[in-house]
Amino acid sequence: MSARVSPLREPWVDGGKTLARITEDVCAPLERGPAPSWYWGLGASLTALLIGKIVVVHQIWTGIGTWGLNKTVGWSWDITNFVFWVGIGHAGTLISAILFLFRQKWRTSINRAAEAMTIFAVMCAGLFPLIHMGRPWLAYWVFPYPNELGPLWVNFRSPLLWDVFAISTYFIISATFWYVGLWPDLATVRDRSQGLRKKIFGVLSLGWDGSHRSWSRYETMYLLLAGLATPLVFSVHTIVSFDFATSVIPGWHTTIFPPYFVCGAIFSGFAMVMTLMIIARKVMRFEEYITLRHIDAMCKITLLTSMIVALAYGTELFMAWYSGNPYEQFAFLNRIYGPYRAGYALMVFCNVLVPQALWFKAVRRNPLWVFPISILINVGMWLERFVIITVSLHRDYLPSSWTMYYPTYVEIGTFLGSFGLFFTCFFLFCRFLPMIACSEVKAISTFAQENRETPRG
Amino acid sequence: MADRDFLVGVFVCEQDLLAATHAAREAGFKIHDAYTPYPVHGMDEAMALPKTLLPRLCFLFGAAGLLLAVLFQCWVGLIDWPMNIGGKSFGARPALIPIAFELTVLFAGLGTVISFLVLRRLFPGREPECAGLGASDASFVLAFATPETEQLRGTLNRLLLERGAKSVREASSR
Amino acid sequence: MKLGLLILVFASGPLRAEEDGGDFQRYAAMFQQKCAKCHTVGLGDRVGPDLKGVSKRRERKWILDFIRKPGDFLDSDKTAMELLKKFNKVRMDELNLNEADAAGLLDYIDAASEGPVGPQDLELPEPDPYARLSMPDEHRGILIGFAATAAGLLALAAVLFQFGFVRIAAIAAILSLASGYWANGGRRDHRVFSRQQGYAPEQPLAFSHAKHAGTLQIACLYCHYAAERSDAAGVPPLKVCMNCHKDVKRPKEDPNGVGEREIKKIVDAWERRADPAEKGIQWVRVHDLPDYAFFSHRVHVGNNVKCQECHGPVQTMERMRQAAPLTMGWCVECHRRPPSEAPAHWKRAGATLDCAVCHR
Amino acid sequence: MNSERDDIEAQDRRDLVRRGSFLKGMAASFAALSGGGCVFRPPEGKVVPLMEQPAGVFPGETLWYATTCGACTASCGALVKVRDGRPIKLEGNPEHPLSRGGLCARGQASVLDLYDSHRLRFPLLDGKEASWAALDAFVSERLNGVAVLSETIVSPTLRFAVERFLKKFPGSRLVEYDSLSASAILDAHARTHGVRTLPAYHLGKARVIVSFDADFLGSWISPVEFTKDWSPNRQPEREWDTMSWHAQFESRLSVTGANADLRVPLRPSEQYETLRQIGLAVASLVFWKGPKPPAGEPSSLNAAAVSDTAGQLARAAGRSLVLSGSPDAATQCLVNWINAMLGNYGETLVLDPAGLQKRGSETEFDRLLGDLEKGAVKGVVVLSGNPVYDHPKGAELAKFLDSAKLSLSLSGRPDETAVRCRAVAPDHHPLESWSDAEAVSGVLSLSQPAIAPLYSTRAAIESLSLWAGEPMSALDALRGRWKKSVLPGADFERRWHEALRKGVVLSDVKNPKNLRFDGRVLERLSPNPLRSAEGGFELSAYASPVLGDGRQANNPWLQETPDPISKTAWGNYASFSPEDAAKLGIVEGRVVRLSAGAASIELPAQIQKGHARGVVSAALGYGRTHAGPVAANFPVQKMLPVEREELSGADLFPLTAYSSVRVESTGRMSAPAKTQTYDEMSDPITGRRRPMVQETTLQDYFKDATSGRGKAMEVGPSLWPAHDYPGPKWAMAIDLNVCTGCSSCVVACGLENNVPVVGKAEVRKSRDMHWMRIDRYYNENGETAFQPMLCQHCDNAPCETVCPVLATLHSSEGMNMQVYNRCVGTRYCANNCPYKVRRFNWFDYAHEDLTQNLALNPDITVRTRGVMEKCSFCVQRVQSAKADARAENRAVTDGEVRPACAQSCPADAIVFGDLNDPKSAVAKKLGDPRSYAVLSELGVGPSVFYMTKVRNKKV
Repeated sequence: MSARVSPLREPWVDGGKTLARITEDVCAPLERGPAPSWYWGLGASLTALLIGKIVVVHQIWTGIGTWGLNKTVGWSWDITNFVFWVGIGHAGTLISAILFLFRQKWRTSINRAAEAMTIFAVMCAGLFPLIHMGRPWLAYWVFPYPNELGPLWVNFRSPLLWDVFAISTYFIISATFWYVGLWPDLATVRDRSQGLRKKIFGVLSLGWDGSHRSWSRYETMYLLLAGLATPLVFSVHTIVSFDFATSVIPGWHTTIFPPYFVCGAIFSGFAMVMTLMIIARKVMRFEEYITLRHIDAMCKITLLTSMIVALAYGTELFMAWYSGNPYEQFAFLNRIYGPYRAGYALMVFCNVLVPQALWFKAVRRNPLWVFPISILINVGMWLERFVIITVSLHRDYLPSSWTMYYPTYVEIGTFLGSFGLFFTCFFLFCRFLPMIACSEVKAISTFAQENRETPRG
Repeated sequence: MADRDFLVGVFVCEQDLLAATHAAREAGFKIHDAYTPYPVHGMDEAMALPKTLLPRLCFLFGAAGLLLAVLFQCWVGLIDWPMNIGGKSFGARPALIPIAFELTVLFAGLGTVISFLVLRRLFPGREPECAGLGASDASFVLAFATPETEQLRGTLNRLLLERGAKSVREASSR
Repeated sequence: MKLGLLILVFASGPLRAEEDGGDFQRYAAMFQQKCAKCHTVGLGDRVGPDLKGVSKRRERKWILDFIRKPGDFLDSDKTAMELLKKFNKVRMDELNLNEADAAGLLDYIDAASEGPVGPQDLELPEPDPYARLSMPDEHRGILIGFAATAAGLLALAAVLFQFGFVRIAAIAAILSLASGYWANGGRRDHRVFSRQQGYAPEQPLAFSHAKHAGTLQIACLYCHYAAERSDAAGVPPLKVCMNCHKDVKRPKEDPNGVGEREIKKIVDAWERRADPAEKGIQWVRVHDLPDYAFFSHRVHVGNNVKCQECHGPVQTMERMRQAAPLTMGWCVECHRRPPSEAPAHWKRAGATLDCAVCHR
Repeated sequence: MNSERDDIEAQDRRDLVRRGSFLKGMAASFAALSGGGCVFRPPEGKVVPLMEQPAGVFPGETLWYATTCGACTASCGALVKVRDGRPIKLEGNPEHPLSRGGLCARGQASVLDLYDSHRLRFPLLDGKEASWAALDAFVSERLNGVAVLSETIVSPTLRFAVERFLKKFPGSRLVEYDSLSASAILDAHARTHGVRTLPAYHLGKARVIVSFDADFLGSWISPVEFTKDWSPNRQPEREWDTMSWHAQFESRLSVTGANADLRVPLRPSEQYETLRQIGLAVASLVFWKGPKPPAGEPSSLNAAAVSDTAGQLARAAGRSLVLSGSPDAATQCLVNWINAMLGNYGETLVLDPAGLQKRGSETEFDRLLGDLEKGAVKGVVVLSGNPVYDHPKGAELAKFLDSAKLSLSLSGRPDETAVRCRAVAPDHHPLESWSDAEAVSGVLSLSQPAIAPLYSTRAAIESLSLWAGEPMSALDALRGRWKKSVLPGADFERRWHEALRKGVVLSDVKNPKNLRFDGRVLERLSPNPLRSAEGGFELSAYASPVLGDGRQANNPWLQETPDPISKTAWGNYASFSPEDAAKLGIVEGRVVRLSAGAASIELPAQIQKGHARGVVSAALGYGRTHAGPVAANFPVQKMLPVEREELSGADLFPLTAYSSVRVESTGRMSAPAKTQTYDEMSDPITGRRRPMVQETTLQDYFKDATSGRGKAMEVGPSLWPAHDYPGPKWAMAIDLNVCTGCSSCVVACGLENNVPVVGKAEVRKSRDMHWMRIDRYYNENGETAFQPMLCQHCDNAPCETVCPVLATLHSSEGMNMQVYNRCVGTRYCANNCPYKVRRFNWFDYAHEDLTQNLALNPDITVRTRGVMEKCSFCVQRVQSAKADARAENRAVTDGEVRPACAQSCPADAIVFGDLNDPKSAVAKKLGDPRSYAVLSELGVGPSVFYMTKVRNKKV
């Protein structure tokens, strides 16, 4: 894909694989059947998904009142989870697109799984705006379609409507990007299989045959998609942050939100990729493809974004003080000293203090350290959204309306269910689709590089 | 695609493929296509492929999305049904930006992919060409329309074997 | 509870007493209210004689006295008694007119006798005022989307599994049934086919608006009198029917005896009215707006919007039918019509588009 | 014909179920209704017209009838709104000289009592359904030597019927009592003025009002009348001296105390001595030479407050008024003494014509119990009231009811008294009956039925005259009596109809007696032994302005309306001062046991600022066992059937026999259902005060009329040009100076707009649905301020911008519209509302009680679950006023549109109108220097303005 790599650089795939060996390795999970741990994982995910499904059905049947919301706190876990999942959904396309544009070769081992993670995370995210509606069966009203009401369109000024466009565009483009990347590998699997699987993969691979005439245009298309997806990644969380930034509520009404949210999203997204990859490389035996060097690289990005997030926290506090706006000042003091202060403290601990450990190479290269850190970062990032959303709402302008919010089992179950959905999809993906971008790894494999012609002339 | 017969050379690495391609083209053979497990750089020049239309199409689709979004939002807000929403002007411009951006990306992205599929005539159920030669695994395949004469066939066969082909054989597009 | 909002049947515009058009309009309205159920001007005898040129046939004073005290005359005056005999002994109602009103009414009849100025000749709106509704129905849009998805899935299935025609047909049938059921399901604001435009259910009583509002030229507001005072137009109480039908037991022309049979239903119900078991005439509701849409008849009638503009050519309908779609799009079509395009007979043009006018 | 708007979903399936069961279950009452002019709509979209339309009634048209509110003995004038044969709302009658268009929360809500499905539907004999004939036969044999027990009879016609009845049966007598007794005031006047009567108070004439535990703005005697009197004097924009000065000495924080300029917490036992000290100070200032009362228990008095009060009183001699709610006659004698010294009799309080709202006598009640004990009285006819519940000695009475030869109740409800009686002859609801009322001598108001009786009930007048052997209809009795005594002379019919139309008639009081204060009694006064027992607490039992004495305890609207002070709904609680709470080691919500003698109740504790130390206070009217399902509790999904979970509060009446109680903590917790959980104006972290309520003192106000406005942050220039409103632009002004917090508007709004009632559990979760709420704040001095808060209809409404589906928009007349049927329920608008006035339907709220649903307003959608709702500025009233104006070819006049809150306000604190009309009242209010908008610094441009609260004090 690019010019020869400097021999000083270590190769990104260990073990001196031949091309055929790479094919074997990548297709192995599909062909030899899953390990027992896969069944356990899927079983647990399906259980969580089922719990989520039951509580969501109960909630839609009975009403949003089954949640702990009230007249003052109209959003809490629902939108917290939404922003959380959208944030996670950032790393996938980011790894794929931006690292592609920056010619970061190490993306190839993880980009497929990261993109899949994006899609599943956006699915989980999309669930929440849908079920948080009082009348979700009317959700189609948010689309501007011709109707018999006048026609009555939608409110193009509403950040929530921007969300609708941003999230659905992001989902469609991410899914397309992922699917496009899958074609060569689908063809690989097709060519190795028989019977029904051959048929299915035959249809899915759209008749891809590795023709160079296709490859040539494919690369252009992939580059274009990457170029489009990169600003899209930034726009999505920017627009999600508009939900809050354009409002009038102290603690929400903040111009810093777009970059703050985007960095937070990348931060949490990379943490989630690390969580998944550390599990997957073990369970799917991909240690040679997803190497410690991959983890190390991701840790560096995580550390960087953690610093940016910490800067944002500081800036927020400074601006609240500097603005002289008493409501704004109180909103932030209330985060620190108010009834939800434990959440704020934990958030700072997880997002600012814990990642400092990643300054050390020994930590970065040790999955046993990185794994808990990545989990803590995700906890912290969930709390960040909770602190922004709920803690700003529960005490806003008029003290008469101040009140507390406590989640119910329905909200907790729904959150659990979203993890169930996410991991169920991810486990199925690992089992039934090539989890590593086979053709891309081949292109950067030692074999390919050693047998590459230096440009003539 | 119609049922056609090819003469194919199968290589084990891109280096040999590139060399064979150059040689064959210089020898005047018309290369049907090459089939590789990953995109081989240098093949464009080797096969003398023309520049693709895709970037221009991408731009056009993006522009269409942008135009549609802006015009539709303006039409709704200013002409079809102006409404006083939060005291803002009917055609408040900053509010147009997010959706205009999203639709630009959406149209450009989908348009590019669809253009690609149309240009390459890829669709669900299409039969891959030259399947079974391992091009999706580890082989690099160079395909020629089977030369008309036995002699040319022999020349090509030799040329390919000389350039490192693991094997040379007849194949059909189906 | 839900004692229902009864609705809507019609309102009539141009015949209001408070009109600016002065006496003529006032008495035109009064004629419609008080006389038109039995008399016409120039359209022939009905329950009572045709009044065209009546003041040429009889002395003005006699007529004025007669219409002010018909009861006395019918018992004593010779001419009146003869007329009574001629018209099946149907006695004229007491109209309780004062002198001025009686004179005004007679002036109106005279004027109406001269030419086509009677309310009978009021021009009706163009036959299809709602034809401009061009936007596709929202639900049809959904259905189309649904059908397209289904077709796509079928195509995929066909390619994938090379299904036989029969199986594909079966799937298509199931999908379309499901979508139809879904789209036409119980939710009233989602119904697509039921009770929409063109809905004309069979009624327990074969009441003909064509006969009453068309041939007999009875004013809409005579029966649906609430329409100019209240939001609801109301279905007339049986007493209103009995105003005429206490005398009219069979139509003039009634070849099949249908008229007589149907009139008997009213009379029977009326006579049994004290009986708690008598449930009255259970009309099937035709015009049924959703409960969240508030329509005010009095505002529209007061603005001279003709009944037919919403209810269609009722005077030609044998059985009542919902002529307009009564969708919100159809409502706002009029409401946002620029004043320059509004019909000239409306008092005010340029209605409001505020949501709260109908939804509150 | 009935037009009615229901559920915006209008699901046919549910309608079917609902209508089906309705038709089955309600056939009887339904027949009665349709007789009143209804056509019903059976399932399947049928339309059944009436046989004959009653004259003057048009389907869908609203009719108003003048009547008298029957919710308490204050007997305010009311207008009842009748739609298609159903009374659906009560509003104050502006022509009534006492209530002047105001109506309190209880009066507003009483229309729901009519449709209470827990009313008695037939007579009872020994607890079983009986025919009227059987009942009459049973009763007639046993009428000799009975006592008629009743709460104060305000209807002269009923009193006449009772007198005739008593005459017929020798040995029988009438005993009147009052659940909220004013017996001590009457007894005191018997001693000081020689006539046992309640004075008629004229608070409007009083420049200085000093009240001791008399909650005259909340629940004392005639709160609406007093508020109407009190509020005009609280307007500082009049001349210098016209703002009255109001001091309140009280044991707990009452609505009245919250509005006072000087408020002193005072134990009930200290009242006598405090009054004596004030009296002595006044005596020296006005050179009183007469006898002086003996000293009471020494107490630690606030000397400054005493001398300040005395000085103010003396300066306003003849234009001042001292009131007391004490149940102790000696204390009340001191009140009379001070009023007499100041020459207030004949000015601010008048004994003839007298107040007739309370005539009950505790002595008489005790004598009745004695006679029952002795067997001298053989039976009891409970004409009205519920003495078993609402009299401290109710339990003793109940014993006799069980054993008496005749125990008969005329209650329309199976209440605590009725269930102990052998026979129950249910009376009509006041909205079903002909009656009259004379709350103050010479002010006679009429009650007329607005609907045919729903059930097989009979007017008390008819029952009494039947048993007395002279059967007559209530209407005949009423007309007969009015012809004779109220409208004598010629032309009765015309004047009768005029009276019916107006609802009230003023008749002259003949030869008013000039009663003189007799000071000799002062020397013989024995100060009451109210001293608290060692370690005990003095008890202050009060009636809350929303539930009163509990007769309407089954009224969901009243239960859901929070107490104006504690902001707690659905139940009572024991209030303590913070110091006492700390001493007892109790926290808010801790269940405490109050006991005295044999009586003992358990209540959650409430810590109340401004509460007197050593006193525990709790509201009466709760803890009813036989009020109905609503009083018991209220599940959110259904009204009926109801599982009884816990009583809403506890019954305090038995404890009121004691003046002090023991308090113990039980260790359990019971969270109160509060609609406001944070009470202060300043935040808890920085302690900075928030400027939503702006207040100043009269002194500062005269220096600078804009004082107290605080420093609002500057609003930057707008990015957008403003929209113009070529027609009217509706706006509201609320005067914080006169808003007493009485909550009448809260109830009026709820009834007008079909606001759902959600029940205790939901209120606990902060999910109350009130569109109009009254925020209550304490400032840094511990003073209280009320602030009605409703949708501010901002010009730049933040809620509108964020709705994705255009369910909330701005109207061309400046109103913020909420379209329920378009709402998908994202709640984004509520989050983005700085005033938090938007309310979300978390569930499908109870509309299962089909009888209760008859009170729904057909002009308003009943919202389904999952949609947002909020104040609409009563857009339906605006619409109908515009339609009326258009029909009459004129413009809408100023004051023609009054939203339900503005209409109901007894203090006239709320003004509504067109801001584009410079002559409108609201435009003038906006021009007042006191006007400000809450959170105006946000630039949202509210259409609701508030007037700075001005306190008449020096500092």
